[in-house]
Amino acid sequence: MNNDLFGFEINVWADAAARLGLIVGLMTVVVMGLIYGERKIIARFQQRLGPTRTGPAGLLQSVADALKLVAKEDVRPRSADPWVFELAPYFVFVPIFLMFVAIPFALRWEIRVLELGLFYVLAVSSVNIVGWVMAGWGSDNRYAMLGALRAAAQAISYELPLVMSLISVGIVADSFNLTEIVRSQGQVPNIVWQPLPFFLFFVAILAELNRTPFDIPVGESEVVGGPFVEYSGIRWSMFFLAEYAALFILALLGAAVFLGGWAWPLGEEWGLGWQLVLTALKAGALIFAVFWVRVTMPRLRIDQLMAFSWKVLLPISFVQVLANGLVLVYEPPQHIANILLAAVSGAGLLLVVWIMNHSVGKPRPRPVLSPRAATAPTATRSEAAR
Amino acid sequence: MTTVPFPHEHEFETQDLMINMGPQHPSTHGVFRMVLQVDGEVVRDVVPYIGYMHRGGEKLAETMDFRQGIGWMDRTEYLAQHNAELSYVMAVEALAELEVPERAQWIRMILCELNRLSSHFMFTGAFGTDAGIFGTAFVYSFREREVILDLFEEISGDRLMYAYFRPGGLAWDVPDNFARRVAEVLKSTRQGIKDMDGLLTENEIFRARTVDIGKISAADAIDWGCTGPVLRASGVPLDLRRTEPYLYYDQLDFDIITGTNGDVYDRFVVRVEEMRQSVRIIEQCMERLRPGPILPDRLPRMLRTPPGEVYLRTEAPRGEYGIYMVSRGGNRPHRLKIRSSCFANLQALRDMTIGSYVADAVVILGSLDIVLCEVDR
Amino acid sequence: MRGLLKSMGVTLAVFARKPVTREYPDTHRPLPERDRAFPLLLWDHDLDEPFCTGCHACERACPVECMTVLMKDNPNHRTQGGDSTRRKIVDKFWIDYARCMRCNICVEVCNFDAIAMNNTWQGHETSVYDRADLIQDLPQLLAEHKAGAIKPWVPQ
Amino acid sequence: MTQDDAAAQDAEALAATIWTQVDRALSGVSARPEPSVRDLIVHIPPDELVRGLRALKHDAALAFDYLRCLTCVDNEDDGMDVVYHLYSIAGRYNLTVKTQLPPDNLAVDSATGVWRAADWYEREAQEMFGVRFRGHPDPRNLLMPEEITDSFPLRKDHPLAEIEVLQGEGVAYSEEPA
Repeated sequence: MNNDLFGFEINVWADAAARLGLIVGLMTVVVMGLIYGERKIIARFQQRLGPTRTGPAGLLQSVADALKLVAKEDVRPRSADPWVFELAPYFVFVPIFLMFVAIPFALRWEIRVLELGLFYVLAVSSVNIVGWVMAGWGSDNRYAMLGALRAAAQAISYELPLVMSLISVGIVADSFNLTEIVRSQGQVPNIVWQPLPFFLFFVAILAELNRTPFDIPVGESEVVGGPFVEYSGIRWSMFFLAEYAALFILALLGAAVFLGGWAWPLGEEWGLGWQLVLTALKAGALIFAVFWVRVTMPRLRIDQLMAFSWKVLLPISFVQVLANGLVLVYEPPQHIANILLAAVSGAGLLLVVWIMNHSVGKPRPRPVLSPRAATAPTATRSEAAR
Repeated sequence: MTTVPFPHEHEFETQDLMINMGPQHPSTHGVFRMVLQVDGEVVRDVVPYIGYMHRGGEKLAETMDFRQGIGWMDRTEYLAQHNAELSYVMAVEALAELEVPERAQWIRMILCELNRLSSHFMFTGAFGTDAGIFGTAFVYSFREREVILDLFEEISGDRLMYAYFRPGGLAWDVPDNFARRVAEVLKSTRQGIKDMDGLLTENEIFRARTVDIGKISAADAIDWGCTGPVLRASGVPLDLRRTEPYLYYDQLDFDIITGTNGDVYDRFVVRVEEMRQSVRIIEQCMERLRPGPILPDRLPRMLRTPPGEVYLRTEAPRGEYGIYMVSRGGNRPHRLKIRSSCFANLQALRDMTIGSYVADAVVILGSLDIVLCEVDR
Repeated sequence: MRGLLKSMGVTLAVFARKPVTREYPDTHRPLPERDRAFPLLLWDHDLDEPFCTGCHACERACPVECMTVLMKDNPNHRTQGGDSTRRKIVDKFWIDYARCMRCNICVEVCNFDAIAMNNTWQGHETSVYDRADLIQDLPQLLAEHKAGAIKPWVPQ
Repeated sequence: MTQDDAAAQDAEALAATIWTQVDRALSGVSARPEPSVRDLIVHIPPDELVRGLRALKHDAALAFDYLRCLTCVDNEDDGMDVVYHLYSIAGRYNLTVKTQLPPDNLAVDSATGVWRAADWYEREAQEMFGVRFRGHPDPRNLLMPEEITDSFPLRKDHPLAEIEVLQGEGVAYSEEPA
């Protein structure tokens, strides 16, 4: 129990409350920043300017949005199931914040160091799907229902590759404690030895976060926002808050597990400020990648999404876990083990790419340009008539 | 027609879900409504409903003289206004036997092809959104469309409802810097086509979503009366610019694009390649453009036509845009029928959609590139 | 995978380009001189009276019947002791901007070049709270050109 | 000008050849040609219409497999014309088929069995002109609300909606000088 955040010992409960308060406050600010950042970055990807009119360079846009959402009427359809409808946002919102308990920002900068931190994060993160299904069911709207069922199918499918990818990293790091995992990659981050799990992790968080190409549950052009279609005002903003908080947390998790967290490449001795900067940079890079994928990719179809998870990602991730176990159970010297891990993982990544290429097929040759003779003009018409 | 194997059929009782898509739905391109009967995610039946935009445009055009009617044609086809106006004024010219000066014809061709570019950009953008890209394709295509619309505004004075063609020629001449401006627009357009092509055409996810979806065979497409890129994607090389050349299309060198598979992907690629051909056509037109009059020497103040009838069709971006004009003499048509290209394409929607997924229904509808104002008139 | 990477490359290349956004209410793009907003009446600065004689040509040619014109004898005509050559002059003129479809036909049919399309931003930014406010009467229609605020473009 | 004359001659020759072909294909159907500005018009009486259309579509030499457009023309006291614009994709020629319906019997057999494309066109003509297409598989209204079945907006006797023309206070049309 490291209840000495503020430099002196206080009551454990008071300490926990202080930490939680800090986190919730920070989270709200971070989410607002993320929304602003996403709008600006996506705007640049689309050669636009993004928000410019609220505050200097549009900085206050998120604040304005938040105020508007809070002030908006909280509408509930008459035919909705009142309890399920009203409670659903909390079921989405609370688990995301619970994930935060085990996420480390810097050395000794987390709410609680849990021995099974990774396990805890995964366990809690899968609860929020209940909220999604509740929202879809409670809204009494067919789009919402369709979206909620899609969300449930998708979340369950992609939970498994996510778990498997993190377990394989846990095996390599010899711990499920996030601080330990970061410490174990002081020299070389895990992404080098385990590129396949990183790929799996990235794909799975895209699906967990419902971002393109996996935004099927909320697909604007199909189910018009899916489970949120009937929500407005503060409840809708809770869904949104949860979504961006999850983005932030999963990016931090990815930074810690795969990119070396605060340790690599500076090492643990550097000050708290540097550690925070490193974490922020790595998480920021992941978030940028998510945004980048979002502006580029079309949406997959539900059957393609499921097939990709169950037929490609999941078997491969099992193989990765088994391979890691096999390599490490014989306890070869460190460098040989590392090279073996990297080789297996790299081969797996290439296999996934190969499967992706071959499942879609080669680009079809460009359409034929009909030669002039085949599309003969008027003069030959009378001939043809004869 | 795609058929999706459905292994657990009849294993247990399921109930089909009726989903009412539209008239206010982000991907119905206006106020189209279709009622989908879905079994899980698979579409079992689809019933399209149109008519939310019906304004009686044909009846109104019968009350307007030949100059006033031009403004109405813009409003039936708000993405290819020049092409719509062209059909109308050419029908009047055919009835009144007007000679159109050469310069006016070349300018008409340039504007129609530019309009085809702007319309196809609109398609690629909207189609990207239907396929699920977060606005990127849309913004890229609007960026290019904006450049073209700016040029149209400099020429005709309006960004959308040009009312620029007149029976016998054009309302007024193009500005002096026309050649330079067209060159600028084409430069930007080429980059835009390249962006759009690079963003979508080869993208694996895009291909997974579009290849072999919404297939329609050549025979079916002909039977349903499909036109334009939808028909050509099925492999029928029917393009009125080549089969029944009007204006000076017979003097130019360009290719007719036909697909091989008749699926959504082919309809997309056919349009992208058509944009390249349009650029070619405009370049050739600019070489042949000479100074001269833009209206015939003797044009009556109030145009009257002898009795007669004509069905005049031109190749608009979405296919054959026909004007069936019956005149009983006088300064207005006795009957004006607008043969809308989207109307014909939309008929085939049901055939294409049944058996596909809900998400595919959206993509198939997007690939038809409907303009509801034109469907309902 | 190659296609995905190509797409990502395209978006990244665009990321480096300059944004094309026009910050509309803050900066107004210069309008071409042919821009057509809504029709306006022109003011004869030499004789200090409108060009319009109230001849109803535009009213009859208007496809949407958005105009109403009344004419009167010109009090400023030579026979009345004035210096104008116009025997008749516009008395009242209304244009319903809510109905006008900006087709430019009124400008084309005018024999006196007395009507032109507004080609300034003021002509486009005409939102009001009541549709009745969009019915413009003669002083309103003449005000812009009388004050010298527009340079009309009339096709030949 | 010579080029135009040549084109006109060519068009006439084309119309003549098409008519020979059509006349052969329509043996047993009383058809009558009429020249027009663009395409040859063939008149077929309503009771033989679908037989004639089917013959035109399935004739090996003509093969009018593409229905461009189907519409009605209201001739007021002379009844209605139903007009079919046909196109042959293989042969690249056009034909307009017309049938005149007497005002007291505005009904004709449906062409949906010949071209599926006729489906929506016939529905539209039916609601807009009140021409009944016998044997149409789905004769609901297409563009108008389904409950309106007694009003035919595109007929000549259907009034235009009144639009209020006058603006400004105290203005009446009687003040308009003649």
